Amino acid sequence: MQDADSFVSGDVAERVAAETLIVDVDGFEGPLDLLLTLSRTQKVDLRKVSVLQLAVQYLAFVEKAKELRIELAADYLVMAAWLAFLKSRLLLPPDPTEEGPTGEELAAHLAFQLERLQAMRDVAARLMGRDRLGRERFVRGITQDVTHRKVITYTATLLDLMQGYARIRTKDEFRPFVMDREAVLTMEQALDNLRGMIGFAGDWTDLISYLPDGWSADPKKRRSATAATFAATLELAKEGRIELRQDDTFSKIEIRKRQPDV
Amino acid sequence: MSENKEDSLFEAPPLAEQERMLEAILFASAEPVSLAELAGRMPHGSSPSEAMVLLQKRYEGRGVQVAKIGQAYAFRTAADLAFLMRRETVETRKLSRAAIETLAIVAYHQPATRAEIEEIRGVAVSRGTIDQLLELDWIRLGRRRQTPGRPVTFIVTEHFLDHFGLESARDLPGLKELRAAGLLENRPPPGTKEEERDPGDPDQDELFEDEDPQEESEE
Amino acid sequence: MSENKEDSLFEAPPLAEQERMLEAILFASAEPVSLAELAGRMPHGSSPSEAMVLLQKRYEGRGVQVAKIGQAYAFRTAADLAFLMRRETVETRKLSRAAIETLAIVAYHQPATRAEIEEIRGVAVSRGTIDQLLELDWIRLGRRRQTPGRPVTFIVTEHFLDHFGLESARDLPGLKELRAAGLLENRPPPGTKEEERDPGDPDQDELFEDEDPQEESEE
Repeated sequence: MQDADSFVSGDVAERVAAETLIVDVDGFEGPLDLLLTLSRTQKVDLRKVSVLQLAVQYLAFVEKAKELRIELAADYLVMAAWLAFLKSRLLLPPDPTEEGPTGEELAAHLAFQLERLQAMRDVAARLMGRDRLGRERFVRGITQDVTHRKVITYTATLLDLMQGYARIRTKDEFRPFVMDREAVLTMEQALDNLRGMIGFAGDWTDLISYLPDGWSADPKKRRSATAATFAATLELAKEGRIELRQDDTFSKIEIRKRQPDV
Repeated sequence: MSENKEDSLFEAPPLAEQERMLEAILFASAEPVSLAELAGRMPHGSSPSEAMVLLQKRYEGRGVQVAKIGQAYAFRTAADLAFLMRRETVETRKLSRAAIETLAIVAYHQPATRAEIEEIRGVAVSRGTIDQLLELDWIRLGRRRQTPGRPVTFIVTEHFLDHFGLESARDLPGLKELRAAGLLENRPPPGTKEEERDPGDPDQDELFEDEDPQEESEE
Repeated sequence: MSENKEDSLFEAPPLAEQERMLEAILFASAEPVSLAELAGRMPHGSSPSEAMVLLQKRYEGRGVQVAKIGQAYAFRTAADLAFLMRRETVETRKLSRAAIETLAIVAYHQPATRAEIEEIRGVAVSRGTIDQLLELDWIRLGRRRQTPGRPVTFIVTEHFLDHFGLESARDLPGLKELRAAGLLENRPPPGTKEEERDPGDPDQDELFEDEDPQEESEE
């Protein structure tokens, strides 16, 4: 905690300093920057800076700015309010019942922030003062680009080749289902075929005899044609145009034109 | 440094120092630098030509050399190290499926026209695929087919045989063998005579031997 | 005999020759070249790190010098010869105070979030400031902080190290003193709940203490 004397004795000087600062208010990068500048007037190591004194300086600055009708940014006023609070905490004896950090803790943190900001400014200056590329140290003026050439070699193994061929041929073997349509008689075709002939089928006739021309020799075609024709007869029977009969299991299926009801 | 500079107003820096300066200037300059220019840039009284002799000697046999280009000087990569400035990345890629299949068809059915390849693959063959195989020197142009339009045919090359470790295209395994190797998983459709499809059969033998492409266009 | 032949095929060039190669490669590039890249460009079996020791020694005190930047190397002119280089001097846009401070904060506190930069400076960081530093390629995005909101962090680049003549972030001027003074700690303001803040920063230790800071920051 600060003793009252030093704070009172510094008062006048600080007010003067604050007035000179006022002119430059736009030059500060926020309240922390201003506080750091104020702290320099204490001419002490930042570790020993009197935060109470600093708070008073800052509040004086804000007061002065108000008098001069200078509009301060909101964060300056927020800082002022906070410092006023801190000041009261630092001046009043600590209330043991009160929650939260003590004034000393808050002050110590503010001092830490100031010291840290100053430290960053110092190292920033050291950094910028180094032998820099393009100022003190220079890169090679005539560079030689590496010519990148990408050589792509394609590989395939005999296995790849064989698998590739097998893939094609396998695909081929699926094809009969499409290609062999020639060997398939559709029900529509069978129906067309039957409809043309049924008018003449007055008597029971074997279904097989209705197979279209050229569909009874080749077993594959015959199978398909028989199935399609049979399905077609069922369709026609449903339509009521023909009658179907089979005497026994596996015996021949016979059809005839439906007889007009007697 | 500033002291150095002041000194130089009255007295030329030692030759060794001048050599350092030359070295730095030549290094950083974007263009070859002439002796006159060097003299202009170096402290008063310097003798760039003398320092240059030292510098050239210093870099003799090094990875970079002081080269005289016209009346100017510059560092240049030593000629024997030029290969370091080229970077070849060899990338091995698998041949695309389309290319493999096209190659396989040519190998099994050669000489094959583009139309035949497309018919067998069931899809169009892109110009790029054929070009790639030609470029790889795995296929080449065979005789033109003596059919309308006289289409070009493709056959496999010696290089192809080499690459795949084959003595001749006839050594390619037939369908039966492919099937035995489990490469053809599907059962043959009923009624297919395996021999018909086997490139090892006598007909196909002819195809590979016969220079006349006519015969083998059935399929 | 045949073994001999094989040996010579895979034998690395003599160290002196490797040194020449290093010299040529580094001379040809304005950008630092990493050991890994050097190894990739030099003949199989070369040991660029060994040859680099020789090369660095050779150029000690010369007009150009081998600079180590992170895990990479580059030739740079000796700083004491800057006065000869007025022609090459790059006029850089003057950085604002905000940019300079932000850069220093990122360098010394990295990885640093925008909130941390703002806390240290006591003012908001304008978008333009960060953008300018990113554009100069002096800072880049690091890993996201594993805290609520997963804020992005900033770290300095290899280009930054190169520009300021630093081998690694560990060589930042005054770093040790700042650490010792506790000025690089992320000290929470009194009264803040501890758990809301980042508990320690393992990333920072990595960046400053690890032997291999480059690798660490890889995403």
